[in-house]
Amino acid sequence: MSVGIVLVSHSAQLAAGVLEVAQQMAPGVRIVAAGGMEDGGIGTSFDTITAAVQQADDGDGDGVVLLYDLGSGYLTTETAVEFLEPELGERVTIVDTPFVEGAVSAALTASFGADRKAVVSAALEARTANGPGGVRSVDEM
Amino acid sequence: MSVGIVLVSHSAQLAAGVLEVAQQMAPGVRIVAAGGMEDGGIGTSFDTITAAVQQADDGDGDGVVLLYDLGSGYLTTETAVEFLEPELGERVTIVDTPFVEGAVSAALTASFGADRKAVVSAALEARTANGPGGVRSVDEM
Amino acid sequence: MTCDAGTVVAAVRAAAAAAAEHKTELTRLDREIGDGDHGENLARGFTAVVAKLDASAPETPAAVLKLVATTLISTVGGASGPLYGTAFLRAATAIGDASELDGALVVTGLTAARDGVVARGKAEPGDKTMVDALTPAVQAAAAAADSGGDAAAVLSAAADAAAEGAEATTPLQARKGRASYLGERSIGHRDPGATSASLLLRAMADAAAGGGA
Amino acid sequence: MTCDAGTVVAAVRAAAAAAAEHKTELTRLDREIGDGDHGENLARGFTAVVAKLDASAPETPAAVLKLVATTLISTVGGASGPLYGTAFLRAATAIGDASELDGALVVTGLTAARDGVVARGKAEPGDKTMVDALTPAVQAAAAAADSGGDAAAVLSAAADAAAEGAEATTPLQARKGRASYLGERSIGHRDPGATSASLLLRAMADAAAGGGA
Ligand SMILES: Nc1ncnc2c1ncn2[C@@H]1O[C@H](COP(=O)(O)OP(=O)(O)O)[C@@H](O)[C@H]1O
Ligand SMILES: Nc1ncnc2c1ncn2[C@@H]1O[C@H](COP(=O)(O)OP(=O)(O)O)[C@@H](O)[C@H]1O
Ligand SMILES: [Mg+2]
Ligand SMILES: [Mg+2]
Ligand SMILES: [Mg+2]
Ligand SMILES: [Mg+2]
Repeated sequence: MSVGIVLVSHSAQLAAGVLEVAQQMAPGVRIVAAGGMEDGGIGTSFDTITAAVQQADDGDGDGVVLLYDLGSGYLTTETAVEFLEPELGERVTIVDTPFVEGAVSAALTASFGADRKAVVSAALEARTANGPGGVRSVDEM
Repeated sequence: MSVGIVLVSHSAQLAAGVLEVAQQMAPGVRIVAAGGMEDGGIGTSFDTITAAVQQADDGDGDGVVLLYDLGSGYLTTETAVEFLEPELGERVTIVDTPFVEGAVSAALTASFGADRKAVVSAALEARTANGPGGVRSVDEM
Repeated sequence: MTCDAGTVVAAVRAAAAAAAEHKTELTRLDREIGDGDHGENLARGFTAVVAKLDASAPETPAAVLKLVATTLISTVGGASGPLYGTAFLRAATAIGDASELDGALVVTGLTAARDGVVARGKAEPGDKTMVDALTPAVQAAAAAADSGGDAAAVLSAAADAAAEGAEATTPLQARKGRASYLGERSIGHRDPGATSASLLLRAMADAAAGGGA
Repeated sequence: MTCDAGTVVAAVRAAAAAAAEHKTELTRLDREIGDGDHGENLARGFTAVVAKLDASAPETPAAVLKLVATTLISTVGGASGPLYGTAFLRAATAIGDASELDGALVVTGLTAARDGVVARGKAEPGDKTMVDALTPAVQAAAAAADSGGDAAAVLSAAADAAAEGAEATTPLQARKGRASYLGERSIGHRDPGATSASLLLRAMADAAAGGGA
């Protein structure tokens, strides 16, 4: 049906919150939160990420885009992706982009039925909170 | 003591999660979450933001840096800042930067006792999740 | 026919009724190009406004508008909260302590309201926002006042123009607000905020014409 | 003195004891230039490893290392989990189905482990990471094997070099991992991961020398 999205975070609350905000704008998309360790502590979980990718994959070959919140989350994410069945692993892309902003863009783009490349591209273009204001350089302070 | 940080989000969970992650790296900093509406729903709350800024301000004149998660949150944030006592309002800066990444950088920088300008500058420089990997352009897919 | 504080209260109550009545429609529009909460946001805000009006009796038109402003800012929860809140607040400031509004003062208030929305949200006409309802509303209001219209007539002209402006947002591409995340996909959908602006103006105009019950 | 699966199990149990013993120290180091969890992370991981070893008896050195790898990857929760996990996994693959490790095979395993950490984390020597302990360890191990050292001697040489390498991270500026967020402020603090790498190697070397009880 559409590209799935996995939100890898060090915090269960953070992942759940981003899911909540992104899902509101893209109700039909499979977004799965993979936040925190299994005991609820702060950290990333290989098993949680693995299960999340399997859940986000629609089985139709559209694949899954993973976003992570902080550099050290990438290591667990990449490891989890490497351990997936190759057939699933090869339709998964991990993106280095701002977490919240990338997630909202990715989810919206996925909701239009875009392919994985377009979803990744949208995630990569999301760069700031993007309000009608807020300083963008210290000279504006 | 140090610059305070307010995390304005449409989701209470999202703000609390970012606080959790940023606080872990910067335990001494006054970080206050202002997420969701007062009834717990998704949205931003003028009153919650106002209270958060007052709480984040240390009273020593170091001021407060506000980050918001999505453009529409800026509008409520700016309005709340305009309604503050001018004496407090003038030592507050709203920054347009990626929410999670900016928050971690801002919190860390504030933990070193940096001034508000340096904290804003650090927040603005935080641009991606910054892992040792993750695609940075669709050509890498 | 006078437009005193009581009339303004009646107009605001009518606006609240309109927000409640059109809640589902506004949310449906926002679901197409936003996050699907605009109807709920406004209904929540105006329910709170009515509760405040039930509990107090502001003595001037400006005091009524100020109460509306602060209540919407505190309760709406979406972009439209600070936007409408700023609109009502600027209108209140602009009309000063007048005890009655004539056509010219309504124009003054509406102009300040629109300018407040622009100052807050930085949208220009054509960006597919409530500004696209409010800007023609201000122009039509000014024309109606110039030809001697009273407060109700000016509001009515504003409401008509706002309805056309809202309608005309359909083919536009959004450049501000959440709908702008959709890029070209925002084309072909009517803007929820422009629509609510026209509905609120229509309700207030009708109430003002009714004499402020 | 042989280094069979039993010896490797003993070495891993010793590493687990070292992780528990140095938990507070490692966390303290990580609090200076990270998020203050490295000791807890490793202790959690190695506690799970010991539980797995209590419940099963892997038959080859590689099988032991593989069990350590998958357990650390699943339980550590921080960057060091996939890094150490990848290290143990690559070492297991590199030593193949050998039933005993001689000095040369230990070098093979250590080299693969270090290469795995580099492949995973993209850190170079001097980036103030565990690579700064592992790279000198590999070099010293190779030298010890060249001069005829057995498994225990090779591991001991590796541990000594790792300790020096960890010590030498203090003046470096971090360029990978969380400490890199600190920029110049990471200078003057010893890297937690380099420190844990040296402590784990020391514990394993001592256990291997003891003959694998
Ligand atoms: N920057 C802006 N300037 C003017 N109007 C805006 C702006 N951003 C959003 N709007 C208006 O607000 C409406 C959406 O309101 P609402 O759904 O209540 O808020 P949110 O987008 O936060 O959920 C849009 O349809 C648009 O008319
Ligand atoms: N990209 C990397 N390459 C090599 N080692 C790294 C890398 N990132 C982190 N490390 C090592 O991991 C250690 C931190 O581990 P730990 O505290 O368990 O993880 P986290 O930083 O996720 O909390 C660092 O001290 C460093 O030695
Ligand atoms: Mg909305
Ligand atoms: Mg909303
Ligand atoms: Mg750590
Ligand atoms: Mg950690």
